[in-house]
Amino acid sequence: MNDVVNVGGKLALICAVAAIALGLVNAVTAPAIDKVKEQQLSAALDAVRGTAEAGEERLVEGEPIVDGYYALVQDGTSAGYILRLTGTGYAGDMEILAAYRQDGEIKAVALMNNSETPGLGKEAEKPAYMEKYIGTGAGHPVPMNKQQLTQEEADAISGASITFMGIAQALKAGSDYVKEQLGK
Amino acid sequence: MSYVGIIITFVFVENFILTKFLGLCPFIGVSKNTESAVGMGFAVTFVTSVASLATWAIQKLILQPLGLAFLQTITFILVIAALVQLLEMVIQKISPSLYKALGIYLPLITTNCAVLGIALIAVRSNYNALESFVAGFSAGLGFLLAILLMSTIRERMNTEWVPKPLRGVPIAFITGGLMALAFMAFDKALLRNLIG
Amino acid sequence: MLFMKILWAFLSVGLLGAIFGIGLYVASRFFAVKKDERIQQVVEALPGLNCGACGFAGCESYAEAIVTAEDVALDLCKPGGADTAMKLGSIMGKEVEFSAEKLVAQVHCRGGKETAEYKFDYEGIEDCNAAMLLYGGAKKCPFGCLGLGSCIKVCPVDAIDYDEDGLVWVDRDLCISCGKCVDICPTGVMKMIPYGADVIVACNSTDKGGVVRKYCKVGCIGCAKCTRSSPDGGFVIENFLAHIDYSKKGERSAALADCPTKCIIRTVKEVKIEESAHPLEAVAAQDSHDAD
Amino acid sequence: MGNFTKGILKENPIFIIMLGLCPTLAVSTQVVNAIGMGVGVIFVLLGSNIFVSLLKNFIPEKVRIPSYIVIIASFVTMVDLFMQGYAPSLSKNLGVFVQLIVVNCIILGRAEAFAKKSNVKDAVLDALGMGVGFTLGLLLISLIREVLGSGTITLFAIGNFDGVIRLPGLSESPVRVMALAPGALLVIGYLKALFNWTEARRSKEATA
Amino acid sequence: MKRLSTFPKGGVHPPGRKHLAHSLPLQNASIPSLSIVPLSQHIGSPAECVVSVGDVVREGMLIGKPTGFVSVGIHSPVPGTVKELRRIHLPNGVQTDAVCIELAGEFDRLGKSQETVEWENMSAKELLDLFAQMGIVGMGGATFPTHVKFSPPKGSRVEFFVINGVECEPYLCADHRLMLEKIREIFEGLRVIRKILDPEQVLFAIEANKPDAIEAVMSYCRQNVLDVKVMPLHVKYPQGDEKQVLKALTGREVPSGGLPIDIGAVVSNVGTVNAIYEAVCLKKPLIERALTVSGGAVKNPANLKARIGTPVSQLLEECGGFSEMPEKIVMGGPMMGFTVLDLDTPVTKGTSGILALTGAEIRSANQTACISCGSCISVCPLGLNPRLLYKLVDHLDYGGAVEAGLMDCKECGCCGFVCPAHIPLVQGMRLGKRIHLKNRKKA
Amino acid sequence: MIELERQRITTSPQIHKPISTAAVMWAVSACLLPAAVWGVYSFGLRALVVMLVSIAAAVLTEFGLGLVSKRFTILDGSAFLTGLLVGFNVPPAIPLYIPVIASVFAIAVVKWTFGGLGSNWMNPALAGRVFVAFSWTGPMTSWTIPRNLVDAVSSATPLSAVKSGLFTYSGDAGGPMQFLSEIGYPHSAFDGKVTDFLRSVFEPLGATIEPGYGDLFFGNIPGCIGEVSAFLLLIGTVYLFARKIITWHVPVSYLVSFGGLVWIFGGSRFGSGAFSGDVVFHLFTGGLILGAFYMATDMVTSPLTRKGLLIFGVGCGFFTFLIRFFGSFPEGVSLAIIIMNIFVPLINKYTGPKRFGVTKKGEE
Ligand SMILES: Cc1cc2nc3c(=O)[nH]c(=O)nc-3n(C[C@H](O)[C@H](O)[C@H](O)COP(=O)(O)O)c2cc1C
Ligand SMILES: Cc1cc2nc3c(=O)[nH]c(=O)nc-3n(C[C@H](O)[C@H](O)[C@H](O)COP(=O)(O)O)c2cc1C
Ligand SMILES: Cc1cc2nc3c(=O)[nH]c(=O)nc-3n(C[C@H](O)[C@H](O)[C@H](O)COP(=O)(O)O)c2cc1C
Ligand SMILES: Cc1cc2nc3c(=O)[nH]c(=O)nc-3n(C[C@H](O)[C@H](O)[C@H](O)CO)c2cc1C
Ligand code: SF4
Ligand code: SF4
Ligand code: SF4
Ligand code: SF4
Ligand code: FES
Repeated sequence: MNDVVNVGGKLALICAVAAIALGLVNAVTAPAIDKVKEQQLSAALDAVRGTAEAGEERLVEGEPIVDGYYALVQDGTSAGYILRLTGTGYAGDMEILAAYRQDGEIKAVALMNNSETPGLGKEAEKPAYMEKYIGTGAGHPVPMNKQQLTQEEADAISGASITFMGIAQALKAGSDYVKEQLGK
Repeated sequence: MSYVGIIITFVFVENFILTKFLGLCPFIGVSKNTESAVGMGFAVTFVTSVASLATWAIQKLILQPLGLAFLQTITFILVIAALVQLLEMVIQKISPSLYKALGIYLPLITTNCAVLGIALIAVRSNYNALESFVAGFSAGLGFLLAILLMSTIRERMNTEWVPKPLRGVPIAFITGGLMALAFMAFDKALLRNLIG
Repeated sequence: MLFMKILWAFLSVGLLGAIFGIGLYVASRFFAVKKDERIQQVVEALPGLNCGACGFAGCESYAEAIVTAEDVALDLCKPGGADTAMKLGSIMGKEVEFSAEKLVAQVHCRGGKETAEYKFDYEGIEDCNAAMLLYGGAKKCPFGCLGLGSCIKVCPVDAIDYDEDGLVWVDRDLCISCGKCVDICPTGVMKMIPYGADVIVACNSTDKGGVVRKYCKVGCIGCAKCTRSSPDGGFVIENFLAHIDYSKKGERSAALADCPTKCIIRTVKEVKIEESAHPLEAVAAQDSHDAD
Repeated sequence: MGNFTKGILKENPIFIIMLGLCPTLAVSTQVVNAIGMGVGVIFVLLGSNIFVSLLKNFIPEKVRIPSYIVIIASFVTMVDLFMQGYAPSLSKNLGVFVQLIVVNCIILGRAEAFAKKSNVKDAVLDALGMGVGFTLGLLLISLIREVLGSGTITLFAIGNFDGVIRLPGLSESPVRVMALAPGALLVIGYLKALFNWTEARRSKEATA
Repeated sequence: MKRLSTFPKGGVHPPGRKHLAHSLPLQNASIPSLSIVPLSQHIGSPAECVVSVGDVVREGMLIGKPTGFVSVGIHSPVPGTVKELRRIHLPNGVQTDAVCIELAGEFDRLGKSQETVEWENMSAKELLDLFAQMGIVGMGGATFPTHVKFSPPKGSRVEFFVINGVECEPYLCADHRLMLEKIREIFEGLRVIRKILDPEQVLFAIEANKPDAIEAVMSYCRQNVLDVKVMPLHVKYPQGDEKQVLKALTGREVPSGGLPIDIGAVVSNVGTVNAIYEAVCLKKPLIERALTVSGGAVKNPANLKARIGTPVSQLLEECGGFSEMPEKIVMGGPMMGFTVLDLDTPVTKGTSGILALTGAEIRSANQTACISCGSCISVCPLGLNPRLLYKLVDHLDYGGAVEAGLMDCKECGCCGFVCPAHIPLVQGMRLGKRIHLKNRKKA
Repeated sequence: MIELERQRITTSPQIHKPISTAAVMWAVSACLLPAAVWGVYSFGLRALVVMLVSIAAAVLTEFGLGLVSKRFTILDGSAFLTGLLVGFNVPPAIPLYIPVIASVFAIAVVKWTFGGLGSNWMNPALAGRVFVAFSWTGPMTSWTIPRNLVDAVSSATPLSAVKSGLFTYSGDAGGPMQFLSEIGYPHSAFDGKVTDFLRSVFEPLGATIEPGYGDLFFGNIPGCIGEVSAFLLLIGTVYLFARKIITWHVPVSYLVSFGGLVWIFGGSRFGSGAFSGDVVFHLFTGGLILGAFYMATDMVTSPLTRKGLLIFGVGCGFFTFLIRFFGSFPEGVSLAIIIMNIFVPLINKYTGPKRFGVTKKGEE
């Protein structure tokens, strides 16, 4: 019996001490971690919201691509939406934030979390990459395949057209969502 | 994701050895001959299956309700270590022949990245209990596949005159590298196209 | 809030720890299986070369035999030598005597492309035993080294290689005395000598001197000059071939110098000395070199 | 001192003992990851070696492994939490491999092979040596992989410098596979062969 | 036409080149002035020399007496004096003492008419003893003492006795000639064998490339109303091997490591049967044999009856020497035979041919590493993996090779013949077997 | 007296089949020649330069490594063949450093690391190709318009045009050839004649023939230098079969299993249900013919026995189908073959020959 207590108790003791220590460390780091998360989100929103203000996030249920949206307000009037989208890239899902005008035209896009290949799909993280989508969605269709791009643009995505098509598909779905669900 | 999807993911697309780099120490260490490689593969499969189920329970029943996510690492590894040790003792007692086949590998598995790795990945992917189990099982299968193929190739290398400095571990790594090159065919996009 | 969290952490992990601790303890009592710890100790004490010189399948099986069987000698590991035998003795609690000097292998032949005669050009597997299948090898001398390197292949520690003359030579410092090369050598030209041996008679031919002269320039012709030049060197002629009894510790450099076919050579490769007028001087220089 | 230096070359955990391979290969895509991982491992090694050697008489034999693992896991969690809070991008790059330091074979290996038999001072030296050896090995591998596979050398961002040194030419069209899974295995395979070769030459020369 | 049977798996079709000699009748080769008679010409323990230098010997006199059961006597092929005892290396690797006999004196048999001996009232045991006395061994190549082979273990039953007239080796025609010219003797020998073994069925196997021999044997059987089944076989090397010929004839497989008797069969070469006739009916020991001298480099190929101990050089000379320089002198057939180093090498009881081959016939090329083409596997009649066996032997894993079937290898040479990498596979097999036997003896 | 100049002393057999490694390798190289000439004709001298550079890189690497290990092996032709096949497997406009790296990788890493000729377990040329294809995806998928399609604007290969085009396509083309016609994929003048001929033969039988098969079969399409002309590649195999250098097992099982899968499942992409895939299109596009007859048949990296070869071929067919139809790369042949290379030792282990006189029972 003594032995049981010796063995079990000692392991329990080590565990418990460890747990307390971790609890304390957690208490120190938890606020920092939360702050990091907030900062990341607001930085991302800043990147696409332009001069407008973003409201609270609303979650969207039952949509495969659109996960949530923020209403944009400029000078007191509604200036469109920022959508949180999930696209499928070469190496799994990609998180996309895109700002739309109320008529569904794309104003700004940013690629967030993704695991695309550096040098290929990851190039889409660069703001310049998204230029081909900007201004499409309402008057012009979102470019969906290479044939709809200029030769220069097509060369730039050579070897990474899956990423390109994945983003395009997500943006188009977002645009449609704005037009059909939010625009009214 | 469907169960088939999980299986394909962990056997091919995210093969623990060839794309995720989890469990390399036993992969290199125990792949010299087919027999022990297969033994190791089955042992790992067994442990990953049980461990991912057990850690799922810990996560859902203790850590999440109590808001103790930061204790994930410590509780998971504790469970795994205890599980493996228990398993070793039980097998040794109940089936000496199985112990003879698996026993020597079991202690190695405690510190096998694959086991903790699948537990953490299953939690991060928000799998339910059965999905966690299937994920653990298929991660083990992926390991088994990789180590079996590796061992047959290494057995073949035993009868070739591989340059001296490259013999043994280096050639195992390079073989693994070439296998990984071929396994790059199995990417996420393939998985998505295949199962929608 | 913070306090509650830490309390929960304390309680849950502590409890897990307690459960596993007790569980493992109980389990270990239930499922305990006895094992002899000494096997592992013996394995660790052995060099782990798995060379098989002990006569067992490998270090591990020797260890198991030592611990489980009563009458297995503790001094069978040749690579380990005296040190290992002592260690095993202390693990097993037995007295071990191990006195023999370390033996190393060496090729007793210097007949090569320039010095020896050949019957034909050998074509086939690079393996001395394979060459033996065809008229006992391509060399006219049936006792010499065939030079196809079976011993090189078999040596577990790469102690054997071709030297600068293209002849097979054992590096005595790398040799672990496992005897595998002696086993595999088809002509018996690879023999064990004491590590400290200063010279060897580098010939294995028991043919009469006249016959030897016909097929090899550096063969032993059994002229017995060595026995006269270095009477305390332990030289013995047997079947027209000189042997050295290494238990005699007398000087042997005179024999080395006098051997008419120069088949007595040093076991440590000589530093190449510039062409000197008298071969004897070269030898003397070498001797003084050895001394310091 | 020998306890420190042995880990760097003679018993380098990566190239000689061949342990802790998973993180070595997984995070060696960028130099900065290697440094981060290395620091994390050194911290955990230090902590676990100290505590194991301190508690060597306290811990019962039957629960030796679980106890060591709990100690190790605690330090790992600390590293993890601090990284998440104060080095978020590094934390993201390293992914699960921070948590997987727990099972990094080096750490339990050192606890078992060294710390449990040694005093605190030796344990610290051993931990530092092994940790530094691990980090150097990791650095070497990641340097090769990043230069070949991305044409860059990624360090820390300071001020205006974004932390990335780009090699002209190579960074435009790198040998991308070297940054991917096969590259990791090939690089460590050839490095190990190089080690074997130099080792063999050294021992040949030593006896000659 | 009915499809001729053959063994199903493996085998090769080397260029036959039998036309060089198959229509040439057997001739007596000239008697050598110096006969070199090795004491070990058979499998088993060598004979013990019973003469010494200077002794005068008569034709057919015993000069080496059998030592043990698996051994046979050696006889002087010529009358003469013993000049010396010499240590010689036979091409097949055997080192043995040989008795050198200088021709002198008078022949007891040569040129004299032979009377036939009554043997019907001899018992099987007496006949077998006679075989050993007369030095009868298998003439199909293995030179295994026939009296041993004909003493099947108790309880086994001889269902088939097979006369092996396959002669599948290229170039060789000696058996072919025997079947044409000595048919009566062969069937007389068969009567002796029937008395010893009492087989249920006698099969006569001949490959289809010897239609005249098939015809001759068939018509002889028909005329004499003999209960012998003549079986023409589809041509494929190595059909003459007893395992393959039995598979082709009966469909049964001699088990690995087993003997023909395990499936109720005994196989003998036609030459052996002829030798049995001569030994039993003419009381003539085995002192000469039929062989073929052929090859692209031989001026006048021939089928000869040569005395044991005749040097190779003399036979080549008798055939007119070389029309061009040969690359190899081969003793035996080209698939299993051995190259000759010394032209003094004598004919032995197992010598079925002497070939002088040109480079164009040999077709050698540089050896490279194995390219895993699998040809060797598909031609090995014994279902072995020669490539694997060779590699294991090359890596000194003799145990592994034996486990993979090394000891089954008949050294038929099919694998070496087809290997595009020109790897000396057969040498590897022989090396492996030799080392394995050495290791086993030691253990 | 008989005199001899020099006797050769060897073990049996004393004669040999007239075949050697070098003869095999050079014969395969020679059989590839027509396709190489076509590549140069179709894509210009640049294609010749690419092939010469890859061959030179491969042979020099072989020579260098041969020096290190004291073996002189370049005359056995295997390095030449590997280099040639690397050149065959890259686009004509490739920057030259890429085929050089592919060849060096093939010879140094895939072949000599394991001990040189015969010791490698993965197809060197294909591994080299895949290595560079994954590293320089862009240049490895940038095609040159062939000579006979001068007026074409797009330079996509038929396979990649179909694959990327289908991504957003919602019509009902009925099959890949119709789809290509719909998006205006160009045809050569020669193809018109072939189509007319085919129509005259098959239309009376009730079949409709799309234009373009002639270009596919004879090689008027963009693609890798050596892979485009299925016709000339097949011509070369006649000799290989006649000399028994390759056997039917791998190509047939490969093509049949792949064709079968295409036939069964290939139509669903076009909404035409099972058993309607366009087998002909898939057989003659991409590197399938080159792969099935010249690369999957590499003896070193394929199984040893007939049974093994059949399994290997079926595996190649399966993976080619999987990657072509579901993977992210338009082409699947090279990856499929090197994936199956991994399985070869396993296949060999379980498809050894049946030993004579050994029964299952006796074996234990
Ligand atoms: C190592 C590797 C990484 C890849 N990464 C990406 C990627 O990040 N994004 C992508 O769209 N495709 C990626 N691909 C997929 C291929 O490049 C794919 O064939 C290509 O996108 C289609 O060809 P195209 O863009 O020339 O039409 C990758 C392929 C490989 C081999
Ligand atoms: C050691 C040994 C023992 C043999 N014992 C017998 C035997 O008992 N009965 C028998 O019929 N043949 C026996 N043989 C003969 C073989 O069956 C076979 O005829 C001989 O090896 C020659 O066959 P080959 O010319 O096909 O190689 C024996 C052969 C050897 C080598
Ligand atoms: C590869 C091979 C080929 C053989 N070819 C023949 C042959 O053509 N004719 C023959 O009589 N024996 C041949 N033999 C020998 C037979 O196996 C068998 O030993 C012989 O027929 C037995 O008769 P014997 O003991 O009278 O020689 C061959 C053996 C081997 C291994
Ligand atoms: C029929 C045949 C096909 C071959 N195919 C290839 C090939 O696809 N790739 C290659 O590198 N070598 C090939 N070779 C050459 C050679 O076998 C190859 O370089 C070896 O794999 C090198 O060990 C081939 C050889 C033959 C005989
Ligand atoms: S010593 Fe013996 S084994 Fe070594 S090369 Fe000489 S003959 Fe061969
Ligand atoms: S030289 Fe001979 S005895 Fe010495 S280690 Fe090598 S094989 Fe063993
Ligand atoms: S020599 Fe041996 S291995 Fe080769 S084919 Fe003949 S029986 Fe088979
Ligand atoms: S025939 Fe020669 S090259 Fe072909 S597999 Fe056999 S050993 Fe290798
Ligand atoms: S570090 Fe050893 S298994 Fe991952």
